Amino acid sequence: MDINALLNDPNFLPWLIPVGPLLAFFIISLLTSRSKMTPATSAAYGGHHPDYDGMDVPIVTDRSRVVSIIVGMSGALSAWILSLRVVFEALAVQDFGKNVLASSLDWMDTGLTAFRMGVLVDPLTVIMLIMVPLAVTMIFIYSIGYMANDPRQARFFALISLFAGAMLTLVVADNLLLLFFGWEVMGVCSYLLIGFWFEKKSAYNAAIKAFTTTRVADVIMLLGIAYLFFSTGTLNFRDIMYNPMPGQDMAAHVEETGDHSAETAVAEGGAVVVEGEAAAAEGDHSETAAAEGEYGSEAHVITWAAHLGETPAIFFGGISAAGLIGIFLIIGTIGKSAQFPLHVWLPDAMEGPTPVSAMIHAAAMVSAGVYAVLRMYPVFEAGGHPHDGVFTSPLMLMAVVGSVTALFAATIAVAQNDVKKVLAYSTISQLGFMVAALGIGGFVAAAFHLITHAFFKALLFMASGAVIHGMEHGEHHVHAHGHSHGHDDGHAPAALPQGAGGGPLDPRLELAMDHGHGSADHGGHDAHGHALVTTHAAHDDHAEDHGHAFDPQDMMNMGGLRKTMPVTFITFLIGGMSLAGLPLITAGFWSKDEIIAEAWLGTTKGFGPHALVLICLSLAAFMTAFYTMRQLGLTFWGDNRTEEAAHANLGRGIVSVAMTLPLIILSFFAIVAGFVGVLPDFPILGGIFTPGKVAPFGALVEKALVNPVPHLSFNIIPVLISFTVALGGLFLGWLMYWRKPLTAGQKDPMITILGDSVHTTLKNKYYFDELYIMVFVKPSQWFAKNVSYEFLDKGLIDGFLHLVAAVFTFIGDLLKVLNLWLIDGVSDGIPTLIARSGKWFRGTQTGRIQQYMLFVLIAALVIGVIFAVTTGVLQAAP
Amino acid sequence: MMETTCINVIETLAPCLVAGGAAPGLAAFISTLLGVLLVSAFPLVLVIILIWVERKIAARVQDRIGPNRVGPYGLLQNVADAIKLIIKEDITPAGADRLIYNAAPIIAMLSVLLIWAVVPFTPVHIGVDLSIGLLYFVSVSSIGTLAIMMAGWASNNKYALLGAFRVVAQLVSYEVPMVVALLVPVLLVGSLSMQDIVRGQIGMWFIVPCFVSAVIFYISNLAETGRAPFDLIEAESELVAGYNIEYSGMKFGLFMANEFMHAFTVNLFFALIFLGGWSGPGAEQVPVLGFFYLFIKTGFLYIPSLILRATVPRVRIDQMMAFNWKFLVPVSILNLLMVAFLLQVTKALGIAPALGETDFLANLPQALVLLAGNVALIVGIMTVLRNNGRRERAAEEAKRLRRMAASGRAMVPAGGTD
Amino acid sequence: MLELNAATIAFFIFSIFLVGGALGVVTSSNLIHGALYLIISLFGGAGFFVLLSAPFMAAVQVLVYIGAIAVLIIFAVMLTRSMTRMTEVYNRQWWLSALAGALLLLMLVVGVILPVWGNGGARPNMPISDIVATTEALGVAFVSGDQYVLPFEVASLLLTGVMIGAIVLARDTES
Amino acid sequence: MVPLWMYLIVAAIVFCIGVYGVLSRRNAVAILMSVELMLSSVNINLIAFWRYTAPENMAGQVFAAFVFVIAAAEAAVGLAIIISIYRNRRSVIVEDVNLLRG
Repeated sequence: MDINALLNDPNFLPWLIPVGPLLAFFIISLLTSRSKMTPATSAAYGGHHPDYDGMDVPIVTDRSRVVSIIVGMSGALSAWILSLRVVFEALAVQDFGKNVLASSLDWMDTGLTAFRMGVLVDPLTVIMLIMVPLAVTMIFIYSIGYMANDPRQARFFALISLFAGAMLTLVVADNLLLLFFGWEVMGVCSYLLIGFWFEKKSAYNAAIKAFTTTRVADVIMLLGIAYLFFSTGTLNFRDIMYNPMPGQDMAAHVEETGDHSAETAVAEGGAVVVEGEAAAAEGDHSETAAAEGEYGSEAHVITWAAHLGETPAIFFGGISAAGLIGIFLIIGTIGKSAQFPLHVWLPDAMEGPTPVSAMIHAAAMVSAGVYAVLRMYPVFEAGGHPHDGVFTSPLMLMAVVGSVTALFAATIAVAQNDVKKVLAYSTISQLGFMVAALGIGGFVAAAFHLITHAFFKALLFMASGAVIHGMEHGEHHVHAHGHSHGHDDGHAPAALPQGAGGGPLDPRLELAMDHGHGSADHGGHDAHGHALVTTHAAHDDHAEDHGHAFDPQDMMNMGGLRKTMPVTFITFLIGGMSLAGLPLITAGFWSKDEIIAEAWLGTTKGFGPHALVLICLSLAAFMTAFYTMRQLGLTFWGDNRTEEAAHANLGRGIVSVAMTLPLIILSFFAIVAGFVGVLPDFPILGGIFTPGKVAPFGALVEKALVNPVPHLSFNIIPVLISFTVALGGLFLGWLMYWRKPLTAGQKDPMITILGDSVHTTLKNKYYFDELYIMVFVKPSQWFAKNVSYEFLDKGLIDGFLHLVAAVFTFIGDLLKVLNLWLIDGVSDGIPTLIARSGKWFRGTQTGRIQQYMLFVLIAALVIGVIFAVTTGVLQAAP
Repeated sequence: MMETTCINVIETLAPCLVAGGAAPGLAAFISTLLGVLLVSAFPLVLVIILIWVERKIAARVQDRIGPNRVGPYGLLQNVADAIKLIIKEDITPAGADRLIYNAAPIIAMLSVLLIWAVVPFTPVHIGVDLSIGLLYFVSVSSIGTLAIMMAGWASNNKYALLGAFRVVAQLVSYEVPMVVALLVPVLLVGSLSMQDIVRGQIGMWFIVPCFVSAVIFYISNLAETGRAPFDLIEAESELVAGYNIEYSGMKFGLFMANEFMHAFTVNLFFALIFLGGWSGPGAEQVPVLGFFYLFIKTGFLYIPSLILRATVPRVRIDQMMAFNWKFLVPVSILNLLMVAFLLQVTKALGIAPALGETDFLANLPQALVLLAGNVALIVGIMTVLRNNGRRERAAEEAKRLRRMAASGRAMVPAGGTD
Repeated sequence: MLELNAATIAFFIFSIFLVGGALGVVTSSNLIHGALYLIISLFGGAGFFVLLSAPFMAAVQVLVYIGAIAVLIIFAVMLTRSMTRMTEVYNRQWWLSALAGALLLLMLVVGVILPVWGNGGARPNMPISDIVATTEALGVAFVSGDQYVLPFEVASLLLTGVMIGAIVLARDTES
Repeated sequence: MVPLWMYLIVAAIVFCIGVYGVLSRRNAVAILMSVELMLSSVNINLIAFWRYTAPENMAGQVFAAFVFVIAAAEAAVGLAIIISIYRNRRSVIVEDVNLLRG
């Protein structure tokens, strides 16, 4: 066909979006990544990681550095430009949402139906296409600076390109399986990237941990996909959730749906609502009936999802098929976007380079989890209407898991000292926000928070990366002209002893004293202690990894960075405020506010889950604001607590530019991204930003659903709640960390407030890693050794073979004996035959290929005979 | 197939027999038999003359007179030799694999004789006009390899075995460029039947449009027939006599005759495929003329091959293999691609003649285009080769200089230069 | 039942070639003989192809099987010279193999004679038509986009890979 | 003309002989030859069916051609393997090549 026509066909364009990065991956990894082994001490080695000391590392040749960067960048840019074009094309489609951009081709023939693979651009995809490629491009630019000194830069760009390609594939996929492919490829990439500095034991432990943890979830998710395909015969999103189900009598179906879900309403109402069951039940009943009527009249389509909502599931009779599928899929999401209890991998993912953290936490992986839920949302809510208090089991699950995660992660984040860890836990918490919002039916709100969070979290991670970079810069500075002017250095407090590591040793020692035992302290300032190894082992790693004991990620070592790194400070401030949800001017506020508004609405109607979500999320938001402030204070405010901090800066030239430019761009989005979702009837601002009846964002996103969600209307109480929690948290943080900032060696006021034990518990994340090692790792190792190997392999299989052998030799001997006292003169053919057969059976394990083939042939013969006899054609034959 | 086997070999004979009162079936059978006899006996007779010609020419090249005693111009010399060979004692070495040992020469002879079945002597005289004549030629001649290997193996002799190994190496290798080169005329004709190929050349001999492939075919034929400069199979100086070292008497004679016949046969096919076979003025009307045309053309090809044999020294085995795999095969493939491409071009330009176009002028433009392509290819190859040669010579020179320099430094007292 | 004409006679001759050659292959202790028997058998196959009016296939059979594969096998036999004449031809399970082979044959014959596998309609005694696709048609089938061009390309890829693989495998490592 | 089933029978016989050879010969080269036998008998079947049931479309011949390709590939690689085995352990007896014995 004509290629130009194809390229101009908007339906075809989405195919090309992931192509660029994927191509870049192949080009770089196959062609342009050239490196030569160089001792890590050589000048070419930028000293970016202390972990290479004393070993030869392959250092990318400058040419391949440049080429790889160009290739990777062009891949990302092509993806960005293409997706912008696609977005415009999509928005140009009239009545978008009912008609979408889609094209697909036959993928594999599953016998009855040909499975089609294709791309789909519907409202959900559009918002992702606005966010993902932009963030990705920023991250790429940033990586140019951040990885500038890394010996394996080319490889890094290859991997991260693959990552981006996978994410874009996942975004434009039009069926669950293709989405799952992207999902899995991202899993692999995260494994490779988290373990990018595999010289660090902790790094590859973290990689393995991330991989295995997500894998557990993915397997279950695959179950869900399989069940979905088994019950619908298709995995196409539109076919399942938008297009009417083939061969259904609509009217009758609506009826049937109506009373069915009314009954469920009674049941659920009775279960959920606390006071006055009967009344509540009636209320629900009438409401639901009404709601049902309205929904039914609005959309006369019965989708597969809706149908699945009523068919009972296999095995689990209690819940509907949609429920079962939903639960499976949600478990996948729980793993991917690090929800409780599968959150453990994400903090350790900090072992990877910071751009990777940004990629994983903002643009790609964790968003993918939420995105998947958004995608399949109709399946989750099938047979229920959260806005009327009719909850399906998946929704309940999401609400509980999300709110628990949000709160629990926030509490941990409060006590972290590692600048990236704080962000990691805040990510978990924010994702909890989204999941919880989805659980209570806040489809639009969740999508909204997904986008805004992506922007400001990417910003925050990159800024923290800049901070770390700066700290390392300072560290080198100190090491370079080490103790010569160590004393007369103005910034360095005089109290610092000039030990081997210079000043920085000091506060760490004190910390160690504070917390009694070493491992906790250990956990505090880098992730090594939390790799999937016992803490003690980690201790040794730590010793061998870091020849010198300075941790550029420990906020305790920072302070006063605003002086030397102003741009980073400003942007970090903006991102932090957005995360904390500083009212009115930041994006984070609007999205959080919408979620809380959703929760409030439900709570007023007296729905339990809404109430739970409201409480948990408010608390979580409060802590978010608090620890954001704490982080800002510890990092930027006050005086330099170490010599390194005094010299921390990004240097000059391309590196600093490449690292600050994305910060500036993203900080812009971190502010304005929120204004697309302002409620129309919000005082003043609503009039400014939302002329129409619905906020533009919601208006766009809700079209992705076939059954429209009810629009929120302005309500003062949730807004007040958001104001209070945000401002309160910020104020508390200011009180503790800004009013009188920490000086060198002073210990964290948190400890005194919370008390040692609580603080240590939080710092060690409620000992989850240790728990999992105890519960999962050790047993599985034991199982592998004792059961699989000792019992199954050695015991059963070998035993069986020996048994067979014994039996047949026995038979052989028996017959021989028989034969001996039988009439002599009988030829010894029979006993030899038996003996031979005995040998033959014993020899089933001889590696003689011909025997195996013989067995195969005999089996084939038997099968053929059976076939011939059973089909009875033999009789039919003349 | 079976019904097509008896096309007009001597279709003039059958009617006479029928007129003479024979049953038509019988007549057909007899005429077929006669035809087969004739077609297979003709080369056997021809061999005797061929050998004479060869010896004469070799002698002339080496400034001798050659056979001149027996008969006029020593024409009967070979008859005498043949008689000698027949009455010689026929030795079978101890430990030889008798069956194979005796079968080998026959199969060798067979592999050449069978080829003649598809030779179109004239527009009407052909053993079998197979629809896959060319493929038949290739495949049947590949059996010769087998025979030589059998001989080499069966005679239980190291030299013979070495010769056999070389046969596999050489013949199997050189079949590749030959076949690829033969694909080009097939492209032009669009048929594998020999008769069609010849007819396709009435307007324009294929040597013009397919010059390169003609050259490749010629060279690989030299190798296929195992004649100088590629006669490594029986390199007298290295392997005494190669695969047929143990053979004596008429078995050896068969091998020898087979070699000459093969040489002549492949030249015959060159004439058929590239020089228009029987085509020539009046060949259509008077078929017998075609016969003479064909053999004149073959002679013009055969004589040079003899002179080559008498003049060119033998190449080394590694040289031969390298020449094949590193030069002939790539070139032949390039050539094939080029011709295929140019054919499409001519089609696009509309100057491609219809299949079976017999008019010279109609064939001319396409032929010229292809010729130009061939010339371009040759020039390109030549330049590449020249540059390679230059580079290698330069490298050699540099190495020599370095060696001299090294030796020179060695003479300088220690510490002198460092 | 079937009239005795040239084709029939040729059929029987070729069948004798085929079966006899095959028997020779599996029974002869001298591998060179075995290879020659193989060639005979393959010739029989080529003859069958001729009878079935697939001359191209016949030629390819001669060219590929006899000209290349058989030669290759003989070559291998020569290279592994110490193995060509083994006193013990068969392994210990030969009798069982013979049994299985015989059973298989029985089954196949039954399957051919009686319509055990599939209907009997597909076993005509005469070709359903005498229009036979030519070699040209075969070539077209190979290269025309809507027929077998893809398998064709794959096959060529396979051959390339095999060539490289064979070279790598058989190359003398120490040299 | 000869009926189809006779071709099939002959092919079956050759095939079974090949099977027997594959299963019972000790020498790897002999096994390879037997495999070639089986392949060629398959070819006979293909061509025979093509001729008798669908002579107009080329499926039969095409598949036979592919079988040729496979046969060539199998012979090349197989012999290469055999020769390298022979080079390593001076034997091409398959029973001697039993590193996988359990």
